[in-house]
Amino acid sequence: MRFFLRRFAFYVFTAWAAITINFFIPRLIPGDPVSALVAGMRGQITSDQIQSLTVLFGLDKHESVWMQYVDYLEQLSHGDLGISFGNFPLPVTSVLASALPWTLLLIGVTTIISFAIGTLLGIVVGWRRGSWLDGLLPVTTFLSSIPYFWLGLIAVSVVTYAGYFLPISGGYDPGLVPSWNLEFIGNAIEHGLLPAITIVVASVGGWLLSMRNMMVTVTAEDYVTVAHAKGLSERRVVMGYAARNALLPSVSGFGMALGLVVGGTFLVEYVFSYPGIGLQMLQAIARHDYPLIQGIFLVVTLAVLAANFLADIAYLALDPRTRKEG
Amino acid sequence: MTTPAAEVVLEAEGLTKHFPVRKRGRAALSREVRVVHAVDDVDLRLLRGQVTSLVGESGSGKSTVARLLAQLYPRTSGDIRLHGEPTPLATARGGRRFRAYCRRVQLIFQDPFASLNPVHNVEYHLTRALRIHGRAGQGKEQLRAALANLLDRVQLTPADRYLSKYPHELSGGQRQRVAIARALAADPEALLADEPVSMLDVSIRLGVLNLLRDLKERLNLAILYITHDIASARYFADTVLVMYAGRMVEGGDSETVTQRPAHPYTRLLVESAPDPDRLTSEAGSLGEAGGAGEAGTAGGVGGAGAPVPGGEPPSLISPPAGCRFHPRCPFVMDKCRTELPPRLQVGDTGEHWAACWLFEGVAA
Amino acid sequence: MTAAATGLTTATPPPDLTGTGGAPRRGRGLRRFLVNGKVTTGLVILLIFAVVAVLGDTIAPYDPSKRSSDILQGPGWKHWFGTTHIGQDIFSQVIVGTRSVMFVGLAAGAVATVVGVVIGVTSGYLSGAAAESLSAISNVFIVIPALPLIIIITNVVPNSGDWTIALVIGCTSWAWGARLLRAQTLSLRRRDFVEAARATGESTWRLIGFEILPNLTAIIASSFIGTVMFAVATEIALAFVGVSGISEWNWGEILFWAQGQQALPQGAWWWFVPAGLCIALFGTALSLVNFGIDEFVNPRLRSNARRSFRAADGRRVRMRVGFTPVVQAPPRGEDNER
Amino acid sequence: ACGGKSAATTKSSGVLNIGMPDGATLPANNNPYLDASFAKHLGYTWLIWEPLALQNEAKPTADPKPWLATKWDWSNGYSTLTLTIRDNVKWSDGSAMTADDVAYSFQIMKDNKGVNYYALPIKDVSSSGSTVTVNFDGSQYVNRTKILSTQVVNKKQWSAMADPSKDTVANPIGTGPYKIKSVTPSTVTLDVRSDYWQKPPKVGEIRCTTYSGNDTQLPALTSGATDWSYEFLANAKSTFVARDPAHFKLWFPPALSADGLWFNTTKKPFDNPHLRRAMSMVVNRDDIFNEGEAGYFKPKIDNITGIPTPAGDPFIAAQYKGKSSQADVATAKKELTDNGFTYAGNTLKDPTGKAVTLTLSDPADWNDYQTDLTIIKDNLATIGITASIDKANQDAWFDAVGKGNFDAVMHWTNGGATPYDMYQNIMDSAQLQPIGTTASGNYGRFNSPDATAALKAYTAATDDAGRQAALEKIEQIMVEQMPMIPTSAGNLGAEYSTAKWTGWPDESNPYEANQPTRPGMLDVVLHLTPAS
Amino acid sequence: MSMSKPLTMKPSRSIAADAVLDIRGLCVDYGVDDNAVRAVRDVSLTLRRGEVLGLAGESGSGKSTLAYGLARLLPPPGVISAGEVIYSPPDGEPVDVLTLAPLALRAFRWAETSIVFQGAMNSLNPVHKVSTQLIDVIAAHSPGMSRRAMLDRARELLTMVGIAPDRLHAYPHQLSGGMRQRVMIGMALALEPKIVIMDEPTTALDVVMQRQILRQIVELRERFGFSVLFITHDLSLLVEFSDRIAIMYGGRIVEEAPAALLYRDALHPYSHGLLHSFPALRGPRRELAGIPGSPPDLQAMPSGCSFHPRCPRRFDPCAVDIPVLGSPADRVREARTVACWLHPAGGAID
Ligand SMILES: Nc1ncnc2c1ncn2[C@@H]1O[C@H](COP(=O)(O)OP(=O)(O)OP(=O)(O)O)[C@@H](O)[C@H]1O
Ligand SMILES: Nc1ncnc2c1ncn2[C@@H]1O[C@H](COP(=O)(O)OP(=O)(O)OP(=O)(O)O)[C@@H](O)[C@H]1O
Ligand SMILES: [Mg+2]
Ligand SMILES: [Mg+2]
Repeated sequence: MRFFLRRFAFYVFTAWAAITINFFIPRLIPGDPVSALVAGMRGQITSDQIQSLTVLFGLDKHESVWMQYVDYLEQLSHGDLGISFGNFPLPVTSVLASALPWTLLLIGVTTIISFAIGTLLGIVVGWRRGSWLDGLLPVTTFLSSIPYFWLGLIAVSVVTYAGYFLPISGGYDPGLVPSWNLEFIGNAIEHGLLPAITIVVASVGGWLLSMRNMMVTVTAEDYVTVAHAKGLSERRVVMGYAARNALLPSVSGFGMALGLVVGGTFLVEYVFSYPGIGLQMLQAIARHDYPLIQGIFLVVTLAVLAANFLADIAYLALDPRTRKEG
Repeated sequence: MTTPAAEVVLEAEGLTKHFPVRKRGRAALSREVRVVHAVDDVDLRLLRGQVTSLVGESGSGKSTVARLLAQLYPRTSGDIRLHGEPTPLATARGGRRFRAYCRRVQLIFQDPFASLNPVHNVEYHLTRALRIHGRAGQGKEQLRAALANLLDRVQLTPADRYLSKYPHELSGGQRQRVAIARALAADPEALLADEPVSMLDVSIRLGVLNLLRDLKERLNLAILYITHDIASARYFADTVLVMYAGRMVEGGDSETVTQRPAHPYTRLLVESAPDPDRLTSEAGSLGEAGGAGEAGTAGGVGGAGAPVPGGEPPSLISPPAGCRFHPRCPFVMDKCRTELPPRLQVGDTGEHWAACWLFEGVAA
Repeated sequence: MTAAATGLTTATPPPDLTGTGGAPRRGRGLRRFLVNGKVTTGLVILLIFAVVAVLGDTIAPYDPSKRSSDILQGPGWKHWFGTTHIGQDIFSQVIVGTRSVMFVGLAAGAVATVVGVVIGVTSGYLSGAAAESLSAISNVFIVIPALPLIIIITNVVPNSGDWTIALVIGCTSWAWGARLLRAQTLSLRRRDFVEAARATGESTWRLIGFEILPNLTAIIASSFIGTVMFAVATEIALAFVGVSGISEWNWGEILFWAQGQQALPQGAWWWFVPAGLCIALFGTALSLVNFGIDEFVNPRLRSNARRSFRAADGRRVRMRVGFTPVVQAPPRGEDNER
Repeated sequence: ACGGKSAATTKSSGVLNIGMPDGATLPANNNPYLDASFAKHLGYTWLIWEPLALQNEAKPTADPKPWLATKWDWSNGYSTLTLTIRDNVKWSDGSAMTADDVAYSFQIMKDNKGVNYYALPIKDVSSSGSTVTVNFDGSQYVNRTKILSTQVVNKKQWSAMADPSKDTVANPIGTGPYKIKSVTPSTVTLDVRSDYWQKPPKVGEIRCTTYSGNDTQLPALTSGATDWSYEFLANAKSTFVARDPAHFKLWFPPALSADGLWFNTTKKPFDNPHLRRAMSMVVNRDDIFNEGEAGYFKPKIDNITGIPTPAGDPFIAAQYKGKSSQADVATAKKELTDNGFTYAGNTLKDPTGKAVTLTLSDPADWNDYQTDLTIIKDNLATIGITASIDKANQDAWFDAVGKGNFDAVMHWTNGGATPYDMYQNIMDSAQLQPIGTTASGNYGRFNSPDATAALKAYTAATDDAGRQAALEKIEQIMVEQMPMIPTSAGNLGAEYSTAKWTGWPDESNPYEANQPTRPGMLDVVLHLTPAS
Repeated sequence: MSMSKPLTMKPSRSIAADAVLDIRGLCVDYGVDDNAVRAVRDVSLTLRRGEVLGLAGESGSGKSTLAYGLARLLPPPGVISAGEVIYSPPDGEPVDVLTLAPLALRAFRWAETSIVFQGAMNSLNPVHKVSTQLIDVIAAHSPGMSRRAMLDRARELLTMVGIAPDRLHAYPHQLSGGMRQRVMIGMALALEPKIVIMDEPTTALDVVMQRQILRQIVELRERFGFSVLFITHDLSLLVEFSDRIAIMYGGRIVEEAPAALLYRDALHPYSHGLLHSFPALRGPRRELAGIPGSPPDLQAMPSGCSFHPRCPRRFDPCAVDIPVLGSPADRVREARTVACWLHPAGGAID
């Protein structure tokens, strides 16, 4: 229970910190969205227009930062993230709504898959320490050192070279209308395959290594020896005693590591032009679309927090020591 | 109690330490303050040239007493007097006053494997201690001499062989000697030894204990020897104090307390201690255990077939009212459940007391 | 048979029994660290990169920005890694680009380590509101997705040279280290040797600086290396997406040009493969060293002890948890080897 | 998005696929006034809201084609415009377009600064019968084309909007040949209207798709998923044209604007016109065109006046006709040494004896400009100038350019129907701001009363002769003082495929500029016929 | 009053007629190359039916290694390099535990030999309920049993070791140290094994709890008649608790004798020293001797008798030849063995 209260305070604090960072960072940006828009239109916009754009974006008002902060919080409390400059006049929320599901699916599915695969492999490699499986470790180290985006580039070029057997960009074929029909879902899955494989390949190594190390540590614990001494089957010893306990740090690290995973995934989206948050964010940054940057950053942070929360619950379920004593 | 002839070096009166408990769950919402009553109302005095032993089961507050005396914890209440001078509470926060205090009162830790920093060698440990207490002298030569002298006192000779060693290169006994040397570097008057041998191998324990005894005699130190091994208290100490659940329950001359324990808890402790002689001279052992009863009214209550006290030590967060031992005590009376027993004299030597209502009649 | 009681036991053991650990611990530890195959491999690779970083422009065959008439050529004798769309030598770019990568990595690692040590150790050693809030801040920094934050900040700062990038990365990525250090400090500060030093009369800053910090060396080193890895990856990612305006060459810059000039559809694989491989190699080398440190800290992870061996009868025997191997070797002569 | 497979599904006949690599994946926004809108990004705004008249931007001197206006007259020294409105035009909701709608289309700009894209100084608007009269503050000679390209919107629909600059116009009512059929986050599909006021186009359906970037747009082009696009392709010949030389084409006619190297003319020694002229003489525009602009994207500016040809041919003074800038190191050196510059070994020293160095800067991710700078750096080395390249942060760069905190940058100029826009942008001292204050033109702080007077004379002139005289004066200043070194023209081009549709404009038949987001695309679509 | 009585049941000695476990020449190494630590060297020991065999010796002398080695539970890099461990079930053929196939070994474990490990907190998996861990054992060895029956059995076991059955579903951290240790003891008896190995089962506990638990063990042994291999370095405890005591030093057994005999008259100087390192609680205050020096380094064993550098009574042969464990020629009539040149073997050199 205390664990929960502390965690809860932590969530609130982090959310507040994220909101505040979020508010201040764009305000320190030296440029402004109009010149950024001009940049985007290189040569196709005249100087006179800049003035009207400034008015259009409501940038001619001057308010104290504190007032802006209060306004911002007030807006947030209504779920209002403002209007996206870059997609004027759409509200940030609708931009997010169109991009978020893609990212959530991509990150969610790939993270779970790579966590599962990495952890399982880690269990096996850690348990069978000293066998030929140790040969996996250098390979894994190498794979996990490759930047996600570069692996993505390689994947794209391999697929290109091999004659486009998989779609290399986008979330679905242009012209398809997103809907819950088989054709669309199949198409979306097909498009998600390459980014997903990239992320899984690049991130599975990390999970594998950490799980393997935990396994090695846990295997030397007395209770594992006791489990052997009890004459339990190997399976029961590995899964019920060694892996079960080795999983705990992985689970608590899971939420934390998401912050890193998200960063890598953003670049993968960029490489594969995957219509998710990451791509939106890089574009928003190029256009100096503060409200959108803020919105994305906020949503991503909150999503990571939510994932942390889930990981906490999982941890709570897995580790009785954190529960309130009777 | 009669005033002992020897000089009192360190004296504690009404020493109390409550650790605040982190609130959890619903309790966090209430205003009630919960504390661990680790040490409650403890009186003790350390005499020059004498070993006072503090025994008691694990968690009874022995280490806390030691740390309070060393000013490593601020006390909740009570007084600590060094040569009759009270020490203000602020001493525990460090600073010059703390340094002056710890020059005179030094603590030796239970675990020599943990109390030396693995990254520093013996020379560093000892030099620091000398420097801090201004006993390093001027220049390299004097320092060398001081170090050699120190190591010599704890019988680690020749000094040069040990100075450059790291803790992991020393055996347990050697480490404990280094720890003792460090305490001696301050040239203290009182040495608080918190289970100094419990982590050592049986075959080397004795060496350390003998060393301490030797120091006591040569340097005329006042030593507080904390242990849970009542047999070693008998062997090593002049006076024995018994603690149970944060309170002193019995005290007196070491031979008396170990051979004729008065308080039911002390009796339990003595009974429980492994004793090879029990096998060979069963009758004698029983006779001695019964002998404890002579001292008071317990005689009628004791006897063979008395139930073995079971159960667990009480929670220190909400300790039992009255005598803290009453839930486990085979001789429990109604009074024990409600009223805290004061120190009551046992026997007629005047040195032996117990905090147990069983001795009320005798004392009165 | 009772021998005369020795009374006081002599503490001096027979000379031939002690003196085993002649070399001081550091020296022995370092040797053990270096003997580890992973560490050596990693260090050798790092050394090569370091040499390249230092010599950089002096060993590069061409000026990396210099145009030539060999436009978009594949690898060959003249240009080992081929050329770009304006005839720049990619090999030279990789060589010259090493310096910036190493610099940002090391500088960011140093910044993050210093911040992490300060915050981690203080929040671990002190108690109370200050420590709690420091630890809360580091938790916040862990949860907040780092790369997006860095991209945003890099956009904010007007002049993003190597120094700036290193500072930004360093200032945002200290949290993992701080967390580890805090946890370790929390356990260290209650250790007896710290209490003992306090009881000796050491001042607080000496306790932190001389008693606790030296015990954290391995963790500090490992978190430093971790941050360097992260910083390098981040710097390259920043250059790749074009948000950092790094004027000097670095590997990300090469990838940025390759991406911007559509090296992929043009089939110019040589444009992005070498830089990417260098990143991966550098990362691998750092990981290897880091494993070495991990194993150094946690002996259980040490794998250099042989885990399988050939028994006398020629069978391969693997050490297996729970089933201790039995090698009924021809009884080795009496075991009094020494 | 790109596989051969997807090409098969989208290659239905009767469909024209327009693709743009600008990355928006969004709920559609059809607002014709908003740059960020789908309609503008993908160009289909012109297929729904038609302009009053259509200027062939490939031939800026040609007369505009009447479109929704059949006739227009300028009076009052180009400050009053009288329009005659076509009368057989029907809105897509069936109602007829009236002069009222046209007048409203001006009124809305006057009333909403946000939608007044070109910041036109509209004084008042009135309509009667089929004529509309618009009064402006001052001569609008230089804005003629922009004013005539005003899109006509439905008064009923727009006057009901709370804020026209924020509406996404989900169901647009327009006069154009197409109406929206469906919208997905990446594709807008348009259907041809049967009741269009002209002969309905042959293209039955248009799909406008947004691609995330150049890398994804290219495969779409080569796989046939896109028929028409505007994107920068490095090495377009091998990556695009060579894939199907019979059908894959590109044509990039120049616009009347220039990209080039701007100097901070207040900084010594770059305030010295001789130095600037000498530098211009060594900049290799061919390399910039071939390597920086991949040999096609931004056409090379040959003429020393900086006016892009052939679009700007008619404007070039006789004395400069055919005079092209050629890399000429010897002449450049002579120009320098004749004017007080000296050499110490290979290093150029200015008249005060200081070595001439400069920093060239542009945002890091502007690939083509960065390449251009690399080339220029090389070129300048030939006359002993040491240049370094600063890959600036984009915002810092914009800030620095506006405030005049730079040595030299690659930057563009404004463009228009005449070279006036371009020159005015470079030299008008009415735009002059002190260093440190953000300027919205004349970033180089070029202060020439002569040039300013000539620019004024051009707008004030009442006849072509007067204008020509003023323009020639400006050209002369440009050639002699080189306040900026023009290297490339703005472009109006596109990549396209003739596999399914023919009838595209090209060099041999430049009836329109062919960029799919420019007004001319409307005319292009009407010209397209299925390939047999 | 008597709060305690002697822990040993005298009659048990007569039951112990034949061997239930016979360790012969067991050698255990840590590591396989030249750096290997030889932790157990050529140990032979017999555990008789129903007896308590105490194993004492200082830290690092190889007591735990011996105990785990005979059950093949040593973690890597432990290797059994020689010897046999013959288990003789009451009804059936003796088997060598070291040659059992994994499946047979699993079946043998816990059903025939169970182990109570050094620290109970570490022996119980912190994330599983006590019930799960108890049931695991039962289920592994009697797969057919119903869950309800297993739970009943688990409850019965807890009651047997003096824990209220309602703590069945508690997690280890919710129990006190003593309770956890009892849970382990209960678990060790779950399958009514013939042998229980106890490796310092009470060192972490205070004396009162220690006595309670030992008493419990004694009672249970009376009920079930299993044999105990009891490991500790507390000799005074062993003397009181066990029938026979073996003393280990430097990986070897240096002396083995009935408990009382050893206490009264230890032959090996090391045993003697050990016995005289404990202050006695009762009886006259005697001077304690202690043992000088420090334990040997297993990787650099002294030549000859490994105790000789510390031995107050060493003489010439000690540094040269390793004394062999055998019944001493000067005490042929006592059932004891010793490895010391002061008491060269008589009949046992055979
Ligand atoms: N820092 C602390 N915070 C809270 N409670 C504490 C703290 N230190 C000790 N306690 C509690 O105070 C009581 C007494 O502890 P103490 O360490 O003094 O016992 P001890 O007699 O020395 O035991 P042992 O023999 O195991 O060393 C215990 O219940 C312990 O849990
Ligand atoms: N994994 C290992 N690798 C190398 N040596 C080991 C290992 N485990 C134990 N040893 C060594 O084997 C020797 C015997 O260890 P063991 O644990 O059997 O001693 P013990 O008598 O049980 O000691 P304690 O009383 O401390 O439990 C020790 O010297 C120890 O250093
Ligand atoms: Mg203690
Ligand atoms: Mg052991």
